[in-house]
Amino acid sequence: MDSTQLALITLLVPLVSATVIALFLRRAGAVASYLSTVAAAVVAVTAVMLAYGGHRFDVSAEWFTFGEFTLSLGFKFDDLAALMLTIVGVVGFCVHLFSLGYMHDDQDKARFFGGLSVFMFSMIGIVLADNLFMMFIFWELVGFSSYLLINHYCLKQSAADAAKKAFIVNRVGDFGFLIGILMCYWHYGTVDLNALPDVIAGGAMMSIAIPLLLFCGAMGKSAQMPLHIWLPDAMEGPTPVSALIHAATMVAAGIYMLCRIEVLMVADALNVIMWVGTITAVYAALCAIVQSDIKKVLAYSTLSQLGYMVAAFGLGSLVVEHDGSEVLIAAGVGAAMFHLTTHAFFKALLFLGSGSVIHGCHHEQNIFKMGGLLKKMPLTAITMLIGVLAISGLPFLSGFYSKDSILHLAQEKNAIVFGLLVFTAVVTSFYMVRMWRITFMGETQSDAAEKAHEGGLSMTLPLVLLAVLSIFGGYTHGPLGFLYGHSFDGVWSQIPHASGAGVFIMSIAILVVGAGLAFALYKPGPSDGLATKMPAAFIGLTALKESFDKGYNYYVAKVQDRFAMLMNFLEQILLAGLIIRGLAGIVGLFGLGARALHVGSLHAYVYWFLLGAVLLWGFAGGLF
Amino acid sequence: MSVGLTEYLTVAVVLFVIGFVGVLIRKNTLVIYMCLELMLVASTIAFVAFSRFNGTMDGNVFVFFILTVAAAEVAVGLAIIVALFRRRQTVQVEELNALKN
Amino acid sequence: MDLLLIAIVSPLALALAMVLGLPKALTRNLAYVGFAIPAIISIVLWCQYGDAAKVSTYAFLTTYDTGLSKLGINLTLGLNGISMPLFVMAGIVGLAAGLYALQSGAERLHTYVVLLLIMQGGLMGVFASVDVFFFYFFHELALIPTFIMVGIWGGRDRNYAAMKMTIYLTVGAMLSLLGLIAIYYTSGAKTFDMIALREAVLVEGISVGIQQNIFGMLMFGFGVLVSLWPLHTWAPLGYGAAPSSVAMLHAGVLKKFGLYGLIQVALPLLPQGAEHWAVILATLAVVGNVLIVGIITMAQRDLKQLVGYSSVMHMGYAFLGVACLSVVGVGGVVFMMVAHGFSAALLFLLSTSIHHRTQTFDLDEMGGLVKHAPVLSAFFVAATLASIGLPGFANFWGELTIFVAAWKVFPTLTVIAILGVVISAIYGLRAAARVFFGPQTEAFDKVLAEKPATDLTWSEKLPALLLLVALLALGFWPKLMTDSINDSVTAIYPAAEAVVPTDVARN
Amino acid sequence: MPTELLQQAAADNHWAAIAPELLVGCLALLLLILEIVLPKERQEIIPSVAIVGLLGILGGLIFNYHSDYVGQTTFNGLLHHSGTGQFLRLFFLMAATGVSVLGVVALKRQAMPKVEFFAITLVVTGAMMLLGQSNHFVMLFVALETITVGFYVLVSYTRTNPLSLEAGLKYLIMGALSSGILLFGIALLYGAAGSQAMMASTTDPMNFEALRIFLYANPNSPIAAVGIVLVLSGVAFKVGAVPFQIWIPDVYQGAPTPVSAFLAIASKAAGFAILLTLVSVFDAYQSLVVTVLSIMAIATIIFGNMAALTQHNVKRLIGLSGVSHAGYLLIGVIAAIHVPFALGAICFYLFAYMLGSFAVFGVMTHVSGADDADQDLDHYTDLAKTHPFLGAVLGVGLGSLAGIPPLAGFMGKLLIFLGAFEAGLYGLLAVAVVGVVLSIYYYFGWIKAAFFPQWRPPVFEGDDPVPEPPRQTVGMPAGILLATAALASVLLGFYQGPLGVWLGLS
Amino acid sequence: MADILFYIFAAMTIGSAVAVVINPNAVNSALAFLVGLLGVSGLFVLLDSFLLAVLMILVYAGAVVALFLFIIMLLDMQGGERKPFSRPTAVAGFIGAALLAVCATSLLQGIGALETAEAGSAIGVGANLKHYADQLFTTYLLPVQVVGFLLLIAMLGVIVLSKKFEGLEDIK
Repeated sequence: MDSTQLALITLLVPLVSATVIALFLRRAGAVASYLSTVAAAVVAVTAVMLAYGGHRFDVSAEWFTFGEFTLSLGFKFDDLAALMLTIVGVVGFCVHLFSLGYMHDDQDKARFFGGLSVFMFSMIGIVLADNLFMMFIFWELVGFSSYLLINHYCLKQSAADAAKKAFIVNRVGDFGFLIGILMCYWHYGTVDLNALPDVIAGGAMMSIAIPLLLFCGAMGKSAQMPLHIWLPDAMEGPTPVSALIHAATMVAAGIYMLCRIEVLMVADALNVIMWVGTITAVYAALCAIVQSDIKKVLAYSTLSQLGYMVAAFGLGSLVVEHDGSEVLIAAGVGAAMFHLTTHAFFKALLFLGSGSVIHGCHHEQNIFKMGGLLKKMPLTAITMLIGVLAISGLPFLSGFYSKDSILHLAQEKNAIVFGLLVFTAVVTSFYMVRMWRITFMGETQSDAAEKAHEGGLSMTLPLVLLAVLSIFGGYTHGPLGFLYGHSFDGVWSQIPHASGAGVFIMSIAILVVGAGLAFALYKPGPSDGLATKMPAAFIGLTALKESFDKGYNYYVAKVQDRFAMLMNFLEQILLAGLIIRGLAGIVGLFGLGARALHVGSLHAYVYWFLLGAVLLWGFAGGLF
Repeated sequence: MSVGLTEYLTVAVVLFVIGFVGVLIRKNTLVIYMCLELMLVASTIAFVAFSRFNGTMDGNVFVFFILTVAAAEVAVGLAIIVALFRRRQTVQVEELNALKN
Repeated sequence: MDLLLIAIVSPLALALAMVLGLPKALTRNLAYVGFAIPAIISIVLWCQYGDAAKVSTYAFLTTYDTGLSKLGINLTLGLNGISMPLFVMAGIVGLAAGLYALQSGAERLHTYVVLLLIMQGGLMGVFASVDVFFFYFFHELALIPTFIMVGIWGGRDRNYAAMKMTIYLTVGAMLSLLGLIAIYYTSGAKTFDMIALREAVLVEGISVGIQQNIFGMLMFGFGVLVSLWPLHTWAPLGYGAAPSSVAMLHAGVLKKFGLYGLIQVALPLLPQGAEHWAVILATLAVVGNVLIVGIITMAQRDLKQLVGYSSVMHMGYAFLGVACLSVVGVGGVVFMMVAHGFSAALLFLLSTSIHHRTQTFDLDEMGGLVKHAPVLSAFFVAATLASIGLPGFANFWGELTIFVAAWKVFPTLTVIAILGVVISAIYGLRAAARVFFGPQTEAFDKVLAEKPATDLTWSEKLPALLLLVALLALGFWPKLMTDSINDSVTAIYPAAEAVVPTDVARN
Repeated sequence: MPTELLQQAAADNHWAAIAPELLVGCLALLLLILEIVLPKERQEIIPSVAIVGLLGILGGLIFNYHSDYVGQTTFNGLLHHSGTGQFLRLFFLMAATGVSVLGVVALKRQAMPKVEFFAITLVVTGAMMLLGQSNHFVMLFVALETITVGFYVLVSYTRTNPLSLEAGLKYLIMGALSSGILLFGIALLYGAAGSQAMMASTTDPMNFEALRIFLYANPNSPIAAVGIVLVLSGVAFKVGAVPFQIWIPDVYQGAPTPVSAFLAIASKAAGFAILLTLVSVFDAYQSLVVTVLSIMAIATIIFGNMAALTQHNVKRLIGLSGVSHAGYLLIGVIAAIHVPFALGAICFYLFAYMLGSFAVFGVMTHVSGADDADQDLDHYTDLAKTHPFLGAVLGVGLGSLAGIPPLAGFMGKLLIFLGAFEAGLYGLLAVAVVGVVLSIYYYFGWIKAAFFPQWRPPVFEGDDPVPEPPRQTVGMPAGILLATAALASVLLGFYQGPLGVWLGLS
Repeated sequence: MADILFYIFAAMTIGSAVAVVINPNAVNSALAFLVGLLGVSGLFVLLDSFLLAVLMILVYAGAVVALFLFIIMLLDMQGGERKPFSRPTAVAGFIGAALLAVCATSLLQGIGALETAEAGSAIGVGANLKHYADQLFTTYLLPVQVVGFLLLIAMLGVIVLSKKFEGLEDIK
């Protein structure tokens, strides 16, 4: 079996699984869950085989043709795709495994696992896509699967609303994305990712609009300001979904896509992207501080980290010294992808950990009603601690390396951004430690927490696996780089590496300041420490968080809906009413008039004859 | 100036117009009917005059037919008027307007 | 045996037989046959189309003299790459509508089925006619039952709706008839035969000024039929009132007549006329149909009206594609017509199924139906997503192709049109959420207390499945139809200029 | 008088050529004889004799359709037998058959003398057949007056009903007035054509052939022009063209329904028969005739449709719709001047119009109650439900009249439109289209009344339920008539076949 | 002489026609009509159509006017109308008359073109009774037959409209 067929299998196995579940296994939830998990396992295995098999290829097939427009589908499998595919495969499998336990008692299990399979299919499609049209197709499809999965608890109004919001906001992003693709098609004559570099190298005019419009797509999917509003709401979905889609893979697709089209970037566009990313990173981190829902904390954290990646990408390429000569590397791509990788591991870990907690506490999500879970759920607590430390950048854990490469890049390119990112890092460790401490330390705060217990093997195993990955995921080369081998050197070689002890010190300083503040401000208990100790800051941050939601709600309820009502009113009154009915009325009036001429009197009728006779006679006689 | 075609036709046309006006203004159905007959008579004058001055016989024969037809028409018409009078006790047109609109 | 003729005549003959007094007990079984024969034939012809011998793009050509041959009117049947997909679509949607009607338990089902069969016969005729006259003729044949059925079995406002629909569509039909007659004469061919007309126009051509006039007439005539803004107000009202099978057949299939006419008749015969009107057409379509109607759709509170408005909105894309005057645009439109036929029919079908369960079309009184009817909700969500252009469903390819074609000619309008994609997502998903998700409303509780809601029955599921499978099949494998469409469109539009940028790489 | 002259004249009197007319006349006499001969209780068969006789004559005429006299002029130039004339003969015979069948149904409800109705109908039919072939003003006038006098009687036939008599009176006055105008016009033409002062004067000025030649020689005579328009006015009264249409709704409403049908179908067709003949005679004054007819056509279409829009009495409604049909036919007449096939189109239109009208009038005859003049749209409520057959026939008939495909009426309109387009009458076409759209409103309103479930006030206890409108059951002959009309309307829409060939369209 | 007679007869005809129109009493109108018909007969005599002149008196004066008078008597309205026509009718009638007069005048102006010089001298064709017979029994044989039928249906009509039938008169 050659690699292309293997890639095809990777792509289609989840689709087959989803189809079978949808058609036959609607009521057989257990079978469906196993089928889906097996499919995920197959994907993981084939993904790893493909990635580590060392074979890289491009294939393409014409899908349909209208005149001069041909749409083709194909695979572009390079190191970047291989890396992404591996992450999707592995994390996906972990989440499937975890879900077996987490969703065990759910009635609509079949729908859930079917949705997961659809998601795997779509996500792999994005990863393997060799042109922008194909990417757009799967881009929409992941949006759909995300909708499906957020909507899982669809009888809850909030879940239904969240799903709808997620899809629509994504569509807003896709609006720009599609326009960008069309512009690209007509501007460069192709949207093929393999052909684009040649066209550009051939001296095609560069355009700032195209990359920015394409970035719109990334803004939607990767939830960058101001399209980030859907992601926190998306936490209405089951926790494994949050782990897989809204933390590790789908939201990262925006970053992946940007890396794919790096060749189209121009400096001004990169600048915009960098600032969007930076602002998102800072804003989301601040919002995370005041969250009491464990998943919301993680959601804002995800937003913040995605901002990090986007900012990293926006920082652009860098000249580095390599083996004594100066070379230009796509440092933005490298740093962003590196952080994407490590983030996928530790954020998936954190979400699954929180899922474990929620599952243990019978779907209690408020951290102030937990507490003391360290004793009840030690494995979860420890694996989560690893995740917290990784995200906070504890040296030698994966997050440390990836975050440092970004900070290093920022330091080199833009001081203000650097400052903001450092500040974000401090805040990150602050709220992560806060969350962990309140959840796991101290006394239990509710009955639910009292009865908490560790989940089964299917839930703990993924935690451990992801914890291991979170620890070792940062070693891209060197003795501890066994995780990656040399399979992804095409990406890893672009990572900017800082040298010297400065980074070390900075990292530890960040961690210490953040964690220290958290320890100082919060004690495990039923209420938010910040709210009592620094109410002004708390209120300010809450307002900051809510401002966007309020704006969004205001827009929907007061602007969009009212405008729609107005247009409807105008159509009913003006078009259908005044113009059409008015016209009909006038005709009807004439009709009544014509009818009224039949007065019934012979004399009146004779006058008609007179009129006719005189007119005709006069006309014929040449009187007029 | 001797009397010629023009004079006869003048009589015919004037008779025609008077008949028409009578139909226009009279209310009594019977009189209206007489006025209609006047119009027919006007045509006969024209026919006979043309026949005489053009030397073609057809006009005269046509009048023959007109007379016959007129007689038949009058018979039927008067029958209708009588029948109507029996039902409605009137022959005034302004009262015979049950059919309208 | 001429399968095309059989496909047209068999439903009509059955309808006639029923009118003339076939035993009513047989009605149901015979009706199944009446709806199935066209569908089967259409699929058989689809399979044979690729290998069939073609005369100037038309396969399966046959001509019958009906008594007016001196005037150039003959019943000529045949299929080309443009009509074949629509013919197949008409067959399948017709079958679905028929199946749905037979299970609907409508009052006076006998008459209902007879009228529906007549409609079906007309529909098959519309797309199988090579003769422009009969193309028009069959359209009207199918239209008449529509009016009557809206009036008899319609819902709210049916009297007004039926009347308004009738007047509007007659205006459109008369305008287009005049346009067609004008072509008949000005082409110099004095025939309604499409092939002869094309040849005549190639030789002689119609003078530019006349072309412009005729195209204008056809554009507005057909525009009324396809609900071009601002001539669309009959559509939501009519569909809102129409019984499900009628709405399925009309919105799904019959409405495509106008677009089909523009593509098959107006554009090839009146290219310069089309050029003259293209900008106006595109502007009306995008600003009017897509944007304004799209926004209005968001304000709808009645499910069926909403579906009706959304159908109007999507016609905007089709018009935009036509206005591109290119092979790409027209190809996209043909594909989209097929796709929209399936998806619109499916939506109307499902809305009625929802109504059976909720006893209302008012979105504010629904909610939480998914608990009682998960399969129905799955179908509805799928249909909604199809209609808003999610990849994997056929509609997406059509819309995408139209956008690609339109960008080159009208970039600004295309941006607005793409904005419509967002708008349609907003109202589509909002409707789905209102009906199925969230907690149950009190009004719905009351309805449930009287009549518990069940999930889709098999007799409802079958037609829905038929349509959904078609949507998905074309969504995953567009080549099923694109090749034949492309061949014919390319052949009919020889003037399609080389619009490709110079350095097209592999794409 | 030399006997040779008599013999020569007699030789030209080709009686065989008018055998159908003679037979129709004899049939009328036979009916009267039967009335005298037969005992009272056996007299019921008389209408059947009329119908069977008419069908026999019809069959005979069809059998001898292509006789050798077609294309010849007989009776010393009084008659000219043309293909169109043959068609019209068939047309009038069919119309008479239909009217007789409806007459049986309608008269059953009235305590009226039965036989005279059929006798008069037959004589009128014979006159119409002659009128369609007349080639001479004397013939035209006599035939026309026979028709008119016959209609005076028929319209006021139900003399127990004052409305019928009033309609008769109105028709009488209007008809006599129009006869007067027509006659005066004929006199002027006669005088002008016979005057030796004019170029190419003729010794036979009432003969159409001679008149045509004369008019060609004198294309600018004001006298002839006035004569022409006055004659046209008289004809316009017959076809019901504006401004001579005003009598129509009143008379249609008051007349017994079969008579209204006869007026609408045959009398109108007779008017068009004369018009077609005269338009070719007046060829030299084409610009005048075309202008007059065009203005009439526009006014007729608009007025007919407008006035019908808000009408509720179906007899008035169908009358006004008939006015608009006259307008479309006028367009055809104008087109026929230049476009040969338009003649066929007019014939086809008339035929389709007859089928549609019989379907509608037939249903009206069955739905009408004791008061024939009071037939309202409301009487049609639920017709399709309670009498599906009548409902279906009504639907087809109205659809055909409205010109909706696939019915014959549409083909008629289409052919007329094609002719008009070929003749370049774009303005008239536009008006016609507007008219068609307007007409949809009231035709559809009627269908709506018959087919759509209507809101009804709830019946409370103690209230008398609203009485069901009286509807008759359909008898055999009427059923056959209705079914034939409806089926033929449908069939002719799809397949014109032999009729198309016959009319030169294929 | 003939000219003077013409003017006398013309005046008689037109004068009595005006009387028919304006006389409020129907009986008087009928009588005036009778006088008018005599005038017309006179004109016919002047035009050499002796047969028609006789027929005019026989058929019209003798039959038609008599019938009119009978009916007027039968319907018992000798009293006449108090107001034969209302003011609006009179005004409208006047306008109508004026319009018709304008048309008629324009027509009469053209009549001169039809005048022939020699026409006045010869004896008219209508003078010879045999010509009528010739025409009616050769050329116009068919119309004569038709007129027969016309009279037949007129008779039938009068019967239908006037004869008493059993059970007919109770309805309404």
